[in-house]
Amino acid sequence: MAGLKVNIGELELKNPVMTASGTFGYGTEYADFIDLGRLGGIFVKGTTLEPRQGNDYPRMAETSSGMLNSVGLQNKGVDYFVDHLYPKIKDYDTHMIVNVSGSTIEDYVACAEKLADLDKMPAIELNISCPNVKEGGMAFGTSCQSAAEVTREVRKVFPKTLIVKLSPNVTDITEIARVVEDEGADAVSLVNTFLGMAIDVESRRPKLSTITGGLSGPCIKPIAVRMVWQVYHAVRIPIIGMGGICNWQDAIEFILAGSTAIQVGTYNFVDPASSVKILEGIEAYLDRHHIASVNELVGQINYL
Amino acid sequence: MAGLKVNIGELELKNPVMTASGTFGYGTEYADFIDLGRLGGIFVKGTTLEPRQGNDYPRMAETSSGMLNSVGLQNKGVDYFVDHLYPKIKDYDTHMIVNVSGSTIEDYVACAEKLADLDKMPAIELNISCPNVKEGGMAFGTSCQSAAEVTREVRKVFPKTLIVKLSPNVTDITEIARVVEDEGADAVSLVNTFLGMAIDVESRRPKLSTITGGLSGPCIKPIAVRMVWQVYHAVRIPIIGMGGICNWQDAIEFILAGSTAIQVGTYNFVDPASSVKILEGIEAYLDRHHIASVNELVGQINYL
Amino acid sequence: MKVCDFTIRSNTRLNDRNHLLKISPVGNEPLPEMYPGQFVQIRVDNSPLVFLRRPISINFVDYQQNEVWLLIQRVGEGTTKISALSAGENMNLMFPLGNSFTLPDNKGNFLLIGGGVGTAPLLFLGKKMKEKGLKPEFLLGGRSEKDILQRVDFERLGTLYCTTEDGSLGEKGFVTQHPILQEKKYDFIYTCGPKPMMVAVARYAQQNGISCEASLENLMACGFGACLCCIEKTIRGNVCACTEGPVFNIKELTWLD
Amino acid sequence: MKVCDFTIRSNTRLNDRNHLLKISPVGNEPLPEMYPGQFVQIRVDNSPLVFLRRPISINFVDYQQNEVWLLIQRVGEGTTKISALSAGENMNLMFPLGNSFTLPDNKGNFLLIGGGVGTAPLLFLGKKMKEKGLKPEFLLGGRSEKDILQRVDFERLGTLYCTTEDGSLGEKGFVTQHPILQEKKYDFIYTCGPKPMMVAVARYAQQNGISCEASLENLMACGFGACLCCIEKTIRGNVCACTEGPVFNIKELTWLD
Ligand SMILES: Cc1cc2nc3c(=O)[nH]c(=O)nc-3n(C[C@H](O)[C@H](O)[C@H](O)COP(=O)(O)OP(=O)(O)OC[C@H]3O[C@@H](n4cnc5c(N)ncnc54)[C@H](O)[C@@H]3O)c2cc1C
Ligand SMILES: Cc1cc2nc3c(=O)[nH]c(=O)nc-3n(C[C@H](O)[C@H](O)[C@H](O)COP(=O)(O)OP(=O)(O)OC[C@H]3O[C@@H](n4cnc5c(N)ncnc54)[C@H](O)[C@@H]3O)c2cc1C
Ligand SMILES: Cc1cc2nc3c(=O)[nH]c(=O)nc-3n(C[C@H](O)[C@H](O)[C@H](O)COP(=O)(O)O)c2cc1C
Ligand SMILES: Cc1cc2nc3c(=O)[nH]c(=O)nc-3n(C[C@H](O)[C@H](O)[C@H](O)COP(=O)(O)O)c2cc1C
Ligand code: FES
Ligand code: FES
Repeated sequence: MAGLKVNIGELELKNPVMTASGTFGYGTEYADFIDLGRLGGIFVKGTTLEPRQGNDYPRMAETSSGMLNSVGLQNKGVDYFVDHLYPKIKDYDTHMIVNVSGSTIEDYVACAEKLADLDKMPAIELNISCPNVKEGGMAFGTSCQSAAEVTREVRKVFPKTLIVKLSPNVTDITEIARVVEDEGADAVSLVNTFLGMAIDVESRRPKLSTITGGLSGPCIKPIAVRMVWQVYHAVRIPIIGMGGICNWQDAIEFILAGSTAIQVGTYNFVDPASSVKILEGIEAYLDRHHIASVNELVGQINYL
Repeated sequence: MAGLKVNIGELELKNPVMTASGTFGYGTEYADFIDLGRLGGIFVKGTTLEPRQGNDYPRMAETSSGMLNSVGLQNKGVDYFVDHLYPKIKDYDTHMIVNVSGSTIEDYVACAEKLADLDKMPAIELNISCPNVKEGGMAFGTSCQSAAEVTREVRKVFPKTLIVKLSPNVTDITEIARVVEDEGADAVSLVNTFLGMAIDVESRRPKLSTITGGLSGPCIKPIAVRMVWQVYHAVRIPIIGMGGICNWQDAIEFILAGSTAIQVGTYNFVDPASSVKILEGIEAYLDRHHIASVNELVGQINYL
Repeated sequence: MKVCDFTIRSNTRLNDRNHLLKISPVGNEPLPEMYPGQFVQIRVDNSPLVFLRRPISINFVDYQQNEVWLLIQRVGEGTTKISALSAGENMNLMFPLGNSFTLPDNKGNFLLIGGGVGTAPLLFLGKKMKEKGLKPEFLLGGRSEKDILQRVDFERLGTLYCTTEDGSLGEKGFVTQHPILQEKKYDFIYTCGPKPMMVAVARYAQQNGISCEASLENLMACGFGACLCCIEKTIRGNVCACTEGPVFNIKELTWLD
Repeated sequence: MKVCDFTIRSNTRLNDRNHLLKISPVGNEPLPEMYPGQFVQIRVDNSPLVFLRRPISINFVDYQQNEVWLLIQRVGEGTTKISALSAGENMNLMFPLGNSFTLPDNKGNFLLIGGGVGTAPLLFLGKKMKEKGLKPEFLLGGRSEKDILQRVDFERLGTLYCTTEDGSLGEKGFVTQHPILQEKKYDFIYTCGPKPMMVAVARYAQQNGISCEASLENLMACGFGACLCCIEKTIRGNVCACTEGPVFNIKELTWLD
């Protein structure tokens, strides 16, 4: 049996298959469908300093091989998380990682500080790329300066594994990845959703209350794979790849492009057991190809 | 019957349905399937100053609801076009518009100059956004400065309708659209393909000889519609919208987002008669909704 | 909640755009307990246009035959594909999802008001009420006679009133115009159907001090509380229609504000 | 070239992964002239994984029955969907596409060498040669007996030699190892099959001064010269395999450089 352990900074994952923030609730939503302990990690819903009601309905629209969402970081705030959710999920036999979102640097920092104190919270994912909040949010992820600044400030208060989640809505994602690395991030995760839009042609209304929203699903996979590959050649820290992963083939594609670990997002909605199926598929692939450890596959495209 | 005429700069189109460069050859390839005279215009294959052999095989990979290509502007050069192709196509009862591509500003200018002399060539589309050429190409479309410069220089030598085709691989497409407008472009067309990548997991090889290539098809539509909508609110010149248009609903969506005309690209490969079907669908839609002219629909999203 | 394959036992075309599917688990293992108002999420295979599952109410559970009934109205690609499945073919279901209608403990006058395909969950609700010794009455509305679905089944469970827009069956007009609403005093109303209809029913109920539950059909991505796409604005803030609904007491909703 | 719907008249499973489809235009209007080596582009409906058409050789045209035969090998989603079509179902075709094999004017010794499903266009070619009074011979290779398809049909047209990798039919080994290639002097070889096989055949033909045409299976997006994705590097530069091919004289190709 091939080795599945991978490391993201100081954090050791039992395997590279994790689930993406905003698509997996707090894990509990999936407990009926899979054994959560089999996952390498679970990225819980984007959490902000203050509670947020999120955007108005409608918040979703189906598109060709994907969907748009404009949830807008609906969550009960970090204090509620710490007091009420963390106790329920901390003992799952996997890593629970909070996706930290915000509108100002102070918010990010305050939120990260509160999470740093939690024993069983080994890492956070800094979401500088959410397209669904009016102020800040994505803007942080689309300029080197603000990406650097927010990473630097959070780094000061968060000593554990710091993963920064990048926005794909940029001209050159390697630039952002590099400054984030320079500011001390332990890893980058990519991609968040692409800013998109859909209009109902009969009513002539936007399909989302917010007009634009985030595009996810298999439709974005080729762009996401390209970005992972570019970032792999630009930084030395590990990459957590995602964007349209539905099956083990997709996961292997992301690993070959340079991802040390991967996240399954939107496809969890279609098949809530897909993460575990992907894990099993990766194992079988490694065995079939006589690859001793998944680490040997990372970035190993055959260019001939 | 609703009015279908639209204007792109000085150029009057009999209707807003055109076909996208690189997907429609020189029109002749489609003569068996449709009456070319029904189209508002045909954008012929990207043409460069010198002949180009394009990239090596393989040049294409199918993806979820789309495809990657890395043709790399294979064409016989502008002189061959002027001497051998133009005479064959100039009398089609539609506008034939050349997509001008290049690696240096001098190339673009020289190519545009030669086309300016052709009687029946009312416009060119300046392709500053092709992701499949090593030098220049896309780089022009991803920075304001180079986009401005190439537009300015070509504007000097090309007095007829100048359409600049924008790259979607940018943080803020409105910025580029604005400088292009400022430099005197008569219209912008968007989007060109997204830079993407695919890897065969069994051979671990990139599916394209060039590793990365351009993503097109319905998968990109939500992002393309969003960009058209953003650009519509940023510039006053007309927009020619494209990206994944397969049917009349898609076309109306682009028009509502702010496109004065549209181009059908990749879907021509699946249904070579799709452009004419789309035209008929638009007509029926306008009649059904009692809209006197398609111009009344441009940008008319119902925000309520 | 679980995900499993079901076999279509029969697919009956009820009218030009409605189908009744009776389905059983592949392997026929016994169905779990399900409650009226709950729904399933159907995976739509073989379509380039459908990516997400489609939510469909549990129309009825026939424990004797080990069958779930689904009433499908063709409105787009997903429901068209589902309607086209033939006996013997399979489909993948996630179920049972959502909360359910409150089954009253005491006797009283109960009216179940449905419009269009929104009548679907009311059949199962009526059945459960009857089993409990209660006397459900039904008020169903549609465009014309052929749009009032499963009349025979409803009539077996209790008194059936109908309205049609063209007057081809029952009273002419909308459900809220039916004279019974003036003639009789109900204690509890359950409703499911197009939003404008439900709002009108809710208004009637509120004005008359009648308890009322409505089953919503918000757009859903996951169906089990993971995506937060299906939210309904309530007096408690935004809540998921797929887990805290689809059934809401109208007092919770902000429709009439 | 045109696009039209065809009805599946029959679908015969030839072995574990090959199917023979016989199809006729819906409405049965008479088939146009088609030439051996030409292909069709099939639209694959009902699949979220397939966006582009799939190129398939014309295996045979039965003008009497007004039927086109297609030999389909299941290798991925597209060919799986096509293989699963039943008699009576329709599929949408773009046809006829591409150039064709050169039909020789004079008598001589002709060998048609096919591997795997690459034998498909050779049946139609053999038929046309025979109609012209020429005597085609066939050399077909496969992994084992069951992979040599349509033997009876080929035998009806001319002498058939076979090789199988496991020796279960004909000579054991690859087509280029068949003794007939040493024993007999051919004037023209036509080949279609996996690229390594065609390269070996081309090398043999070149070394022995035999004219040789090969039919290529390059990846295609459009199939009619519009996309420039299917190019083959030739001594004239990059050319479209879908319009200037799929059949090339090996002298044009750069395979042996
Ligand atoms: C809890 C719940 C229970 C439901 N029960 C049933 C049922 O028993 N029988 C039944 O036929 N339908 C039911 N629906 C509605 C059904 O889910 C939608 O009609 C279906 O998802 C549409 O899919 P489609 O692919 O056919 O149409 P699409 O192509 O996705 O859409 C076609 C049109 O229908 C609209 N639409 C899509 N989904 C919804 C929705 N959820 N609500 C309102 N409009 C929508 C779209 O905006 C579009 O205008 C239920 C919905 C929910 C949320
Ligand atoms: C001119 C021409 C004639 C052909 N004639 C026939 C025929 O008569 N019968 C037949 O069964 N097949 C034929 N093919 C091959 C057939 O087109 C492919 O097998 C098919 O397109 C694969 O589609 P898929 O969706 O099943 O597989 P995919 O899922 O697209 O691919 C599965 C695997 O097959 C490979 N593949 C896909 N297309 C090709 C191709 N064109 N060449 C080589 N490898 C490919 C992929 O890289 C992948 O590894 C022909 C191809 C061409 C270009
Ligand atoms: C409904 C929904 C909600 C999301 N919420 C968040 C979030 O709160 N924080 C975040 O960083 N990403 C969020 N994402 C983005 C996903 O984590 C992921 O980056 C993206 O969907 C791409 O992966 P996928 O294509 O596999 O879904 C959300 C995505 C969806 C579909
Ligand atoms: C095979 C192929 C070749 C293309 N070649 C060109 C080109 O030469 N010049 C250009 O400006 N765009 C080219 N494009 C981009 C299209 O014109 C169009 O912008 C893009 O495909 C998005 O539209 P679609 O999704 O409808 O195809 C090409 C696209 C494809 C698929
Ligand atoms: S549909 Fe996903 S939370 Fe309700
Ligand atoms: S497949 Fe498009 S040019 Fe040959």
